[in-house]
Amino acid sequence: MIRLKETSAIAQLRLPTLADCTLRVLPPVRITSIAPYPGQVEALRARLGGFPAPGGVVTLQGTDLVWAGRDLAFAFGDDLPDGLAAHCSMSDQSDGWCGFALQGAGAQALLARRLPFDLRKMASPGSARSVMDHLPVLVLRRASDRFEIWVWRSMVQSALAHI
Amino acid sequence: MRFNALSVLRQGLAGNTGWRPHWRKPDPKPEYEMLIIGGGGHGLATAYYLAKNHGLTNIAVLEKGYLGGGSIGRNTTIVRANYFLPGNSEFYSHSLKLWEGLEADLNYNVMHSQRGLINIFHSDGQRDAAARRGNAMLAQGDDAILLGREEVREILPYLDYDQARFPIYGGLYHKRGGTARHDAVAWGYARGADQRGVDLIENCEVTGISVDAGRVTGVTTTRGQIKARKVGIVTAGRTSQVAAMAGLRLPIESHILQAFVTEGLKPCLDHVVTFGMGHFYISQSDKGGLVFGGDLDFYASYAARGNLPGVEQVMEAGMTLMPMIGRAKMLRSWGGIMDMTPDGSPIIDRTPIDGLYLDAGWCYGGFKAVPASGWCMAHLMATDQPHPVARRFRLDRFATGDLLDEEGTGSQHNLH
Amino acid sequence: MRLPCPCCGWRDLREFTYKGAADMLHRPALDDASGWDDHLHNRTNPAGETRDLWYHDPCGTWVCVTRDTVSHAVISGATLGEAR
Amino acid sequence: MKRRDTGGSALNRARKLGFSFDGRALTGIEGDTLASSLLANGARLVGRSFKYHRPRGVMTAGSEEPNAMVEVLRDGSFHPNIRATMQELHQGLEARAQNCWPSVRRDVMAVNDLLSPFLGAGFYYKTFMWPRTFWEGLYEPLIRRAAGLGRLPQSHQDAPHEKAFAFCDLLVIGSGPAGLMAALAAARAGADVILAEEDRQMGGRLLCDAGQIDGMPGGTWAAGVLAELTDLPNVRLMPRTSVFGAYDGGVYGVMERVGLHMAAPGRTPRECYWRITAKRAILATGALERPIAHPDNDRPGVMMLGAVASYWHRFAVDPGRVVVFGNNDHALATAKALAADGMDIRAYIDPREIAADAPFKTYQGEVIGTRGRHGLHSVTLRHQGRETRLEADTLALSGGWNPSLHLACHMNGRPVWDAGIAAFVPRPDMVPGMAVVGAAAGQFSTHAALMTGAQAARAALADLGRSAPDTPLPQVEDAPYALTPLWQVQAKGRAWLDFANDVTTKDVAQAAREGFASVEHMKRYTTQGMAPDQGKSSNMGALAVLADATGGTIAGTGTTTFRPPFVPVSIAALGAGGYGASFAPQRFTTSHAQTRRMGAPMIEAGLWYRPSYFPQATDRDWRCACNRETLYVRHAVGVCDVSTLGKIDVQGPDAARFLDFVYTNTMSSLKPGRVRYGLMLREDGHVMDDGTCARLADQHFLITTTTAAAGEVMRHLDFVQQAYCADWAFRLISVTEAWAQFAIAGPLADALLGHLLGDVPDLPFLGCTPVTLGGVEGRLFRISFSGERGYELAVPARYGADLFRQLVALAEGLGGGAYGMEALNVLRIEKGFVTHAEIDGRVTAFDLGLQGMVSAKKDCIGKAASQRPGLTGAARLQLVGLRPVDRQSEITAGAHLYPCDKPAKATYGQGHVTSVSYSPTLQSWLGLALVENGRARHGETLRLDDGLRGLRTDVEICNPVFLDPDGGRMRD
Repeated sequence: MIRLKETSAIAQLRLPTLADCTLRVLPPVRITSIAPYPGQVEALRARLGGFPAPGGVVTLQGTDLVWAGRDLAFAFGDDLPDGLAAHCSMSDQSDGWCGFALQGAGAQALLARRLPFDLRKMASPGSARSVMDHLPVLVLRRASDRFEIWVWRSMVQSALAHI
Repeated sequence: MRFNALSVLRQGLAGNTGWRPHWRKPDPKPEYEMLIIGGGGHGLATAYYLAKNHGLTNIAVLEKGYLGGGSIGRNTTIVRANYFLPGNSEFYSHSLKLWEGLEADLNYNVMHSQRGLINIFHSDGQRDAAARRGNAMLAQGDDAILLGREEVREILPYLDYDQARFPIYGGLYHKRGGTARHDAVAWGYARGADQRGVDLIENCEVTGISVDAGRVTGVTTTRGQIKARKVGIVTAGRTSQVAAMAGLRLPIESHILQAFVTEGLKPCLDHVVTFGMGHFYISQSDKGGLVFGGDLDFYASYAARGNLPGVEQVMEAGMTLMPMIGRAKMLRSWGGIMDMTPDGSPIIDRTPIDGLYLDAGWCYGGFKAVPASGWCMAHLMATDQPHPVARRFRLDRFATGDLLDEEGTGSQHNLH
Repeated sequence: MRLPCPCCGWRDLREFTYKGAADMLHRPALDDASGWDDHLHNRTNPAGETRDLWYHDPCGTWVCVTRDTVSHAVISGATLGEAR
Repeated sequence: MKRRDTGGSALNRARKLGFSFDGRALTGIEGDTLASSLLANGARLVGRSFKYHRPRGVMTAGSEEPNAMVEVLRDGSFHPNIRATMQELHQGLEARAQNCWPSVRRDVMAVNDLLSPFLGAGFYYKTFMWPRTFWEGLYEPLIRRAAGLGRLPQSHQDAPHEKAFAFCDLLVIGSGPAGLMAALAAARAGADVILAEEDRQMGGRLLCDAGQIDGMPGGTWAAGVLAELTDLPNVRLMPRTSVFGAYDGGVYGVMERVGLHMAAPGRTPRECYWRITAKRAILATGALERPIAHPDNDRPGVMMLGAVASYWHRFAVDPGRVVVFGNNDHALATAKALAADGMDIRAYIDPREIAADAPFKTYQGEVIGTRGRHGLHSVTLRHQGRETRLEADTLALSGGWNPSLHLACHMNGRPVWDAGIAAFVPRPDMVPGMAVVGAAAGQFSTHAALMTGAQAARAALADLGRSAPDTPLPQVEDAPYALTPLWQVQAKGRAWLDFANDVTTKDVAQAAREGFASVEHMKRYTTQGMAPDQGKSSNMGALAVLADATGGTIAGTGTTTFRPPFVPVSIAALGAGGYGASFAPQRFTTSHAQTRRMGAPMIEAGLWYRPSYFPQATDRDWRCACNRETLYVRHAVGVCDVSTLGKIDVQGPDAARFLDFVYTNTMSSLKPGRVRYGLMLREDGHVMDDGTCARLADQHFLITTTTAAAGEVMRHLDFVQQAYCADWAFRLISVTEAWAQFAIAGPLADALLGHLLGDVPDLPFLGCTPVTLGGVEGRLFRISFSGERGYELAVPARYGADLFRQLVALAEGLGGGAYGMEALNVLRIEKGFVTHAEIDGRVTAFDLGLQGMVSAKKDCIGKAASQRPGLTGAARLQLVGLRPVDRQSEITAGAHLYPCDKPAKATYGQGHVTSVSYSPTLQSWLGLALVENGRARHGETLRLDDGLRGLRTDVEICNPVFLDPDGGRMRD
């Protein structure tokens, strides 16, 4: 019987040393896309205990619901209630994304240079979709000096070069 | 006055005080046999060939600003005949032959320089596409050579053969391709048309097209009413507005194309080089500036200026293809307004209104087409029959599906 | 240029992909050949205020933008549902 | 010229710097620019002009410099066209003159100056036409060699460049009195302010003006303001930064010199290219002094008066014996102030009547000539009907000032003529959100600069909804400014307008005479204003001379258009990130590392990298590998990573309805657990993409796209959804990245799966099922792109690398192995499966013989347009197979097809070859082609002609499915 080993796309990468902030690799996390069907947001919100508005992050027990695009949230974490399928589509995105954490006094300044939107106004916690040099990114702000940059697995090397 | 070395010498000795205007500045007459709206390259060439080929001289060209002020005055000056679809091939082939005799014909040095054009390709698939194109060029009687990577390196040693994101596989070499001095083309045609009796009327904006019972009868301008039996719209960049004066809604969307020139440099780039993967093309003007451009800015616009994402895309493509240009400095940028059609090919045709003709939709390939466009538009206006090499540039081809889509990107105007 | 995304607010031009005039929001009937020709090809192409369609790639929203083709002033953005 | 013993606010006299110019070792001082140090060393001749190769020297002290362009040597290479006025001096700097040979003193091309009567405006349009062939061979190379300025090295290696974004409430451009005042007022109100200054030092003209502000020298006041701004957290000061362009939406293109001009920049980028988005901007760029067109005004030693003052105050350059030629009060005041400060001003010449209270001789008159071969020796002036010659080292010109309003014009706004200052001034709102203040707005007094700066800041703050604390205006004494325009001196000789492009007043007059009387015609005919300084110092004068020549007014003659960039900007910086591999993101599959270990050459597929083939030591060439891999699949089992195909998850009650709408064929009738091939059209009726559609559950589909079209298809589907079916209950999401997927194809595919899964699910052809691999949940599809019995196995991407490794090992154990793109291509051609080589955007379902897949029972995207008459019928190019009559005769993609009895002429063209391969299975070359009315012509022989590669052979048209046309091998 076959046994399959996991390979991280990101763990073996050499991370740069930065001034005024640190960059580290985020451990893998279960990510589930939740896309409410038309008219189902309220029902979904009731069942989940919350649902993020554009740019928002809703923290539930054990799971963060992160706005991730039009009619779309990503649940970061394992605990999702049953019975959601009537209200939304769901897909497992855990393997599609790799995350970096950027933390420190200089984190915002560094990231602001790389992103074409106004990071000064980004909420904390908050979420934004954007591009970094033609490369799609999901930016999460966990605290004023703590950001997460999530990129597609296949592009993680290019992403790192751009950070 | 004929131009030649002797006249330059004689005038030089006389302090250059004896030169006369290259064309007259007539006031418009109340009526002409034919009117050409638009004093750009295509309009002036149309007038010139109407006079020269068809003996029709009771003609006026109406220009709202100054002659040659539209796209002919703001392009990257590339002249080539490297199309592959029947319908385009024969037209651009004809145009290139006219270019090759243009200076003698016009007695005006337009500095047509057949320095060779090399289209770089970056994959096996692109090589196949280049081969299809090159073989079409040969079948049309034009020239094409397929170069391998090492042959390209011999001719263009300054390209980045080691690090490019999309490695260089080879190139399609079109030796008769090249450049010309764009303004001189407009001035040369203007002078030639004027000498044959055509009235070139500047600062004369057409504000209305008069149509009576489905027939055109003349135009209203800022310099008065002018009657004519036949009117040609040759106003690329503003075609939709002018055609709307006659109630026409056309398959055209206007887009910006930016172009750039660097400070003067000693000769460093002896060909025209185009880079398919990065949408980048470059040549060096005789004055020494590198003239280059890329793709459209991609949004409908009449602003004749672009934005930074378009600039960066072009500069990045240039840096990946030929990093040596990094040390050159961009001196000037500008934007031209392009008549984009849904298949990327032009229109030279009659319109549903009798006596109203259309020469439009040149996308961003109008400069090289100037001679043949004028030639074929003149033929159409004079004979009411399409010229054989322009017979597929029909206005109704979108309705019928007889498309000329060289890019294969379909009915989205900005993708051609 | 900056454009308004109904989800993300004003964002840089480089995050958007352009499609064309908002005329395309209304599909003609299947057998209306001339309607389809007009829908696919012909454009009013105004020099001035226009409505056109942009895709905000990062979040996947199609936006109908009202803007000026001469001044490049951007006036507003709406979802396609609002725009129809 | 020499260095003064005292003064020089920019200098740190404690540090001497050794540098060289044209091989001459010289010494400068820290704080110098190359220009100031050359002047201080008495080096007035620094270059040769563009056309006539006239000797030229430094004219200005800023980025507008038209003459002093040099090459700077660095690391064994060099950079051309560096303005000596902007190049900061550093230890070891090596520079040399350009556009001269063999040296700047003895330049053989100076012969052009003697020929100048024949090289006037537009001479080249009138000659060089005979004989025709001499243009490319002789005339043009000569012209090209004579033209141009610096040389461009063919170097690939260079210091890095960077690009960055920034956002702020207020961008202040320029740090003179107006800019400082604006920045201070806004910063005190708490707004996020960026203050950008082109110079190394902030302060603008306060650095070289003797006026007092609040009872202290202007420089001291500026230093106090800067100290306050430096301490504020909401202010970013950006010296050495040029704002080069104003773009839509408050976006500004900005170039910061970082390591550039430094002695040892280390790993610092040379420049950083900023995209600054500002809610409001204030343009405070001051004004540029304009020269006067008098005969021989281009000699080294002729400089702008303001530049002479700047070099004197900031760099302690003593200009020697100075004659000033001005036409305005400011010029006279400056001359007096400089004289009071110790400058040796011999004379002041002004065509106006001037009060004789100056400490130097004044003349009411005009300069009509200069002398001195490589630098100024004397000035000839005309006054009271007499001519006088004055010995001089420097002639300082001041023809008035032009507001530096270039950025305000970048959005096509036209400035207005202000007769009072004889200059163009901006009108409001030329750039939305930008206010123009101070001298840039034609407000030349320091008081007005401070006032307009403060007012604009207050207005900007009000727009931003911020209240502005009262910032009191400093007290200044204002000097009046009056001038009488003087554009050209009427006298014998050539008077330069555009120094950089060698355009004289005669050229402009000649252009007018030849009918080039509109501004744009004159510019284009004479090249006026097109040189590296973009006419900064000359456009105004040329316009005036043209107005004079045509008998019009300046305002009536027109204005000039300024386009970005304000100053030339390096392409390396604008294209930062483009160099090398970073031009586009790279996408790597989970099998990438293992594939590289196996030695496979990688090729690009969209942004992805895929293996071309997997070489073995015994392979003679790639073809051997390709044949071997092809036969793995035909005879054993092959494994191929197909993860790059786009995968889109479609779920919801209306998912099937949606898929029926976007595919030509019907997907709603597909049963759960089954897969169907699908065709998507563009709305214009042409084939957009093809792929498979698997129904995983009743309301759950997984569709695939080709690798290259994945992004386009996703955008398209999102559009269809949001535009036409926004209220349907379904959602789309890409899952491409989440899954690794591998094709397992060949007669032994089941055997391999048996090893892997233990139990092979009994899956019919075009079936799909969930599978478990050692606890990992995957998906198994029985689909085939090779025509063999085959599967695609998908697992979460984290297991992809290991699964690929194990699959390859198992396949090798069964006599097969991994196959790459080359073999994949052979396999699909043998089966007549199309890729984007055939689906090239011009083909229809009809062309591919797939018209049966367009359901007659429903509407779908593209259906209406596909029914246009031109898109069907015998005239269409249709997909066929090709076989060379001699099976071993090579055929090529891109070749064209002709009747055998006709020449390879376009008029006889029958179509072209889209794909070829050598089939080791069928022992023959095979091709796919698009041929006119091709489906009706199977069996016909055509001539294949690839003139490009000298290949010509007869080919037979056949069914495009060469192998197993019934499909038994993949189905059974």
